[in-house]
Amino acid sequence: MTERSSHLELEQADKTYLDSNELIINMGPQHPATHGVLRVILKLDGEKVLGTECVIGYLHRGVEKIAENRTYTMFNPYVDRMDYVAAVSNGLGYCEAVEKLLNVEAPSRAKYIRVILTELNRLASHMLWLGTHALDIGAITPLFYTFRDREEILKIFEKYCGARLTTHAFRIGGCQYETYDGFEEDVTKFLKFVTPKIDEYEQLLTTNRIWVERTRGVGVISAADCKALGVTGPVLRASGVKWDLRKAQPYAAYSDFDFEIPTGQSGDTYDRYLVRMQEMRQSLRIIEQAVGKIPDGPIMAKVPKVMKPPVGEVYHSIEAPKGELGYFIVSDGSTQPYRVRVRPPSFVNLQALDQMVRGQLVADVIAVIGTLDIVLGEVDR
Amino acid sequence: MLDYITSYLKSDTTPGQAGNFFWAFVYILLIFLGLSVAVIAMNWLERKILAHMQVRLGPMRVGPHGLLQPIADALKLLIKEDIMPAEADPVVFWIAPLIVVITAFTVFIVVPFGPTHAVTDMNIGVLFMLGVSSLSVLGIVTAGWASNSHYPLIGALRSSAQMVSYEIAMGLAVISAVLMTSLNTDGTGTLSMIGIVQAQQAQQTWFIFKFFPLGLIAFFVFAVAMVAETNRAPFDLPEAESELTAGFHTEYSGFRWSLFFLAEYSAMIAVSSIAVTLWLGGWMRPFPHWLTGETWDLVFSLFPGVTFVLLALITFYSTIRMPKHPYFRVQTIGLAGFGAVLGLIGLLLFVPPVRDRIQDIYWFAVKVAGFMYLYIWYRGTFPRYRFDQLMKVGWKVLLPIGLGVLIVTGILGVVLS
Amino acid sequence: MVPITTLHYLVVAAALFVLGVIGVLTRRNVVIVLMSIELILNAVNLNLVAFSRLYGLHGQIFAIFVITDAAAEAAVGLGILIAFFRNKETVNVDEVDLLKW
Amino acid sequence: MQPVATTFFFYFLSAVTVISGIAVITRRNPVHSALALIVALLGQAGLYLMLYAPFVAGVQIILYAGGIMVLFLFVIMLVNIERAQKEEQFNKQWIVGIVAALALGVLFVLVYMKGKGLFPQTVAQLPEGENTQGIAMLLYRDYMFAFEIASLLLLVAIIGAVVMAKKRI
Repeated sequence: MTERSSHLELEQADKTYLDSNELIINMGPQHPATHGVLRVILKLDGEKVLGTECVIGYLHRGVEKIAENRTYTMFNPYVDRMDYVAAVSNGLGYCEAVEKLLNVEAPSRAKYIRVILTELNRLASHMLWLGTHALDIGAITPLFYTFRDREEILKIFEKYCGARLTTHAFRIGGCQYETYDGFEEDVTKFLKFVTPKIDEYEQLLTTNRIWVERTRGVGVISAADCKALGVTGPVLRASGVKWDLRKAQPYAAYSDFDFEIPTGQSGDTYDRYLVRMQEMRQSLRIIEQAVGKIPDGPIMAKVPKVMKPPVGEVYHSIEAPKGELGYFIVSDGSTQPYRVRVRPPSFVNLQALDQMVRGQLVADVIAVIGTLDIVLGEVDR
Repeated sequence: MLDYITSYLKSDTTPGQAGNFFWAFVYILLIFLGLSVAVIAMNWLERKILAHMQVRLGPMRVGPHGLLQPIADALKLLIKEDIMPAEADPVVFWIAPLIVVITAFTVFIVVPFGPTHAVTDMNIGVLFMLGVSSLSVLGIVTAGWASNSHYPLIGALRSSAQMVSYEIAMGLAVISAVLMTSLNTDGTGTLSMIGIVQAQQAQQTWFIFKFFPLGLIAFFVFAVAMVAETNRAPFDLPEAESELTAGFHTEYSGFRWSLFFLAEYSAMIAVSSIAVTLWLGGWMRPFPHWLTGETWDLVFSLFPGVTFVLLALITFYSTIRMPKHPYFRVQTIGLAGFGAVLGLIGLLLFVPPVRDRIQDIYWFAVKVAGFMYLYIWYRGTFPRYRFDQLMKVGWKVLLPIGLGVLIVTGILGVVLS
Repeated sequence: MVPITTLHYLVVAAALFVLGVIGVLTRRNVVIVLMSIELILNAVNLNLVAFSRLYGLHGQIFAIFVITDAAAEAAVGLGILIAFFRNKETVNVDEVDLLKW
Repeated sequence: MQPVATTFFFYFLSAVTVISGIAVITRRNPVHSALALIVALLGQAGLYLMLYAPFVAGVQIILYAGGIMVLFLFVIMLVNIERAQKEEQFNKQWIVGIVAALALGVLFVLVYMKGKGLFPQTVAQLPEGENTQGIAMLLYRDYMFAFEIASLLLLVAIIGAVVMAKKRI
């Protein structure tokens, strides 16, 4: 990893720009392209990046500590505040982890609803990523297109559970709410609506010369490096590793559906873009199948009112839009967890930043931060 | 005195050449006012067009359809506190925006809006335009330096490097157009802006179609270089918001910042005017040699009036569509009044003497407006180039193409004459 | 008023030349010395162009060549300045007292 | 385009040029010097215009003010100036220098006074409208060889500047 470029070095940042080879620049925490309050200390030689150091923690809220003072049920809404653009996925991971601890299984109708909502959420998250990533690279229009379409997803969420962003959609043991009347029609209509829109995004960007030049060969990371750094999600898949927890360790109802894992070869920003675009199409496929064969039945399993899981520990991970989202929960038999540890994909993926931008240019740092798709709420927790 | 004033109207040269100061000053004032109005209108149009490209409405609150928004913005900028960084160099910080604005406006004294509608015509017209517009680099560099801060300095160095390198490609494209002027019957070329348009008139073609596709390629080189030259998307690196916050004018605010804004837009209009003059036949109406005769002359001379009447009709249509709520009454009346003004201007433009005088200016403005739309369209479509790619495009793509076109044009010129 | 003759221009040129010479002889900062040299070259140019008014266009051609030379001189001079500054951390002419470093 | 109000503009432009020239050699901050030099160059371009030399004026603006001075500003910004500003600005022989330069100036004036009669009193007929064409004819016919040499000189200058300024090639 990078040698510490300490604050001291920042102080004595060169008085002459020509003579010293290194220029240290502070990007963030208030910078339009760092997606929140990430602070990156860049060591530059002209425009070339010699090294980076991420300073995180500006959004730290102690989510893991809060868990130790809440009951299992009470902690459920908190997880939505980690990755707030993919709140549903966070809730799914937590609920399933606790269910595993309690040895309960959600009924299959609940599982289907979970899949539909989670995949919709994946779409919303990828849309947000695409818009902001394109904006960082200078294309302003995709942002408005994706926000227009993401709005439709949020409307479905709102109709389902009343909230748009931090949905708290699932409960331990299933779902709180039955689907509203016309849920299936809404989702089917949305699928019809959004398919041409994704083509539209691709039309704007995929073959755009400037876009290709800005992204191809930028922020390359090899499969081996990805594995060494623990990078998961689309970033890993773009490097050519066919690893998706939905296939590898199927959870919820994912084993019932037929979908593919898109992978890239070169592991550059352009491949990551393509992989995510493909993933959006695959999500549409999953939703289409799920809506088609959503079973009838209860939506809530038998769960005790006061949850006292047996003493033990559990690690459960799901494929969140950004990568592997894991929950490690230790129970001491009381109503409150003894310890909750979250493995957030953004945090782990952010590690790869330094490796990806070394030797590249400043403008590429922006592109790479965008392509890593980090959410600072999740990085800092 | 009256003779002095009317003598110019009867002459067939520009006031500068006729030595008529009164009209020279009138033209300078008109250009200054016209440019300011154009910049304000451009501001509104850019926001509206870009908004509609991006499925949103753009400004809607201040005035009907946000028509008064640019004025409100200008007012806000004027009364904002004038902040100067403590460590800045006060004199240079003060001068920099002035340099940029003065160069952007000075360029217009040789722009020919018509065979007689220019402040003056210089023997070195094109050279003068390129030279003066290249001076704005100085303003940008000094602005970045005077702010005494890292980001503006990097932004300034970037943009000056960019402008200096694209000036070369631009110059080469311009030279090939100037070479084309020498293919007249008398065999002498010219650098004068009016002379260039007259050469196109004499050769009965716009230079964009000359030696097809040579003229087109030269025009393409110029069109790309001019976008880079004005620091607009996709070459807007100096102002790359996501990288350098706002580039060289990061530390500027209020009135000084609005000067940069004004300069950027008038520079856009200036380079578009060069492009129109050099390649798109300047003030010539479309098909001046195909569709000849009195009837066609009449038809084309009706265009300005028709345009304004159409605009007035669109305005009236939006007036009808305004919400019927007392809250919107003032806005509706205002919009109707605006439409009426446009309509009256349109009717005025049908009056024969006005019609004939306004012709050239109208066609010139329409062509420039086309370029302005292109600028907005680029901004809505393209991502931003990276700095090294930008330099690559300038030096490795545009420069060789420009040189090639220049050489081939020269050879063809010699062979054909 | 006296009509403006060539002599007037020559006097202005002489003034600029003298200013340039003063700059070269007295300033320590290399950049300003280089700028003073530009001033001298410009004074010469003004002379050439003023005489071209009397003798025909040849003077203007010379002026153009002088400008070309000035560009070359500025490029090389500033290149030397940068190399010098990188090694000695100073821009003062009177500290350029080594032939090799 | 006839020069108008010749007397006024001559004195105005000369004053601008000379005052900026003085500013060039007296400013402490090189950026101020450079800006003053730009003003001097532009004033001189105006003088060229009055001398019926529009092409040289254009070249002066585009090359000197727009090109060379940008290079100067670039370099000034690259080399550290803060320390240089606090140091002594004039070298030890400044009195000698000024005296020598002023002596040169006096010499000039004396020569002009003596030699005034040698200049032709009539002005050569230079049609302003064909200035550029005339220069082109001369440059590419009579001075062709010199022109090529100049291009070679520029090439050498480019290479030299790159070699010297680049840290590692």
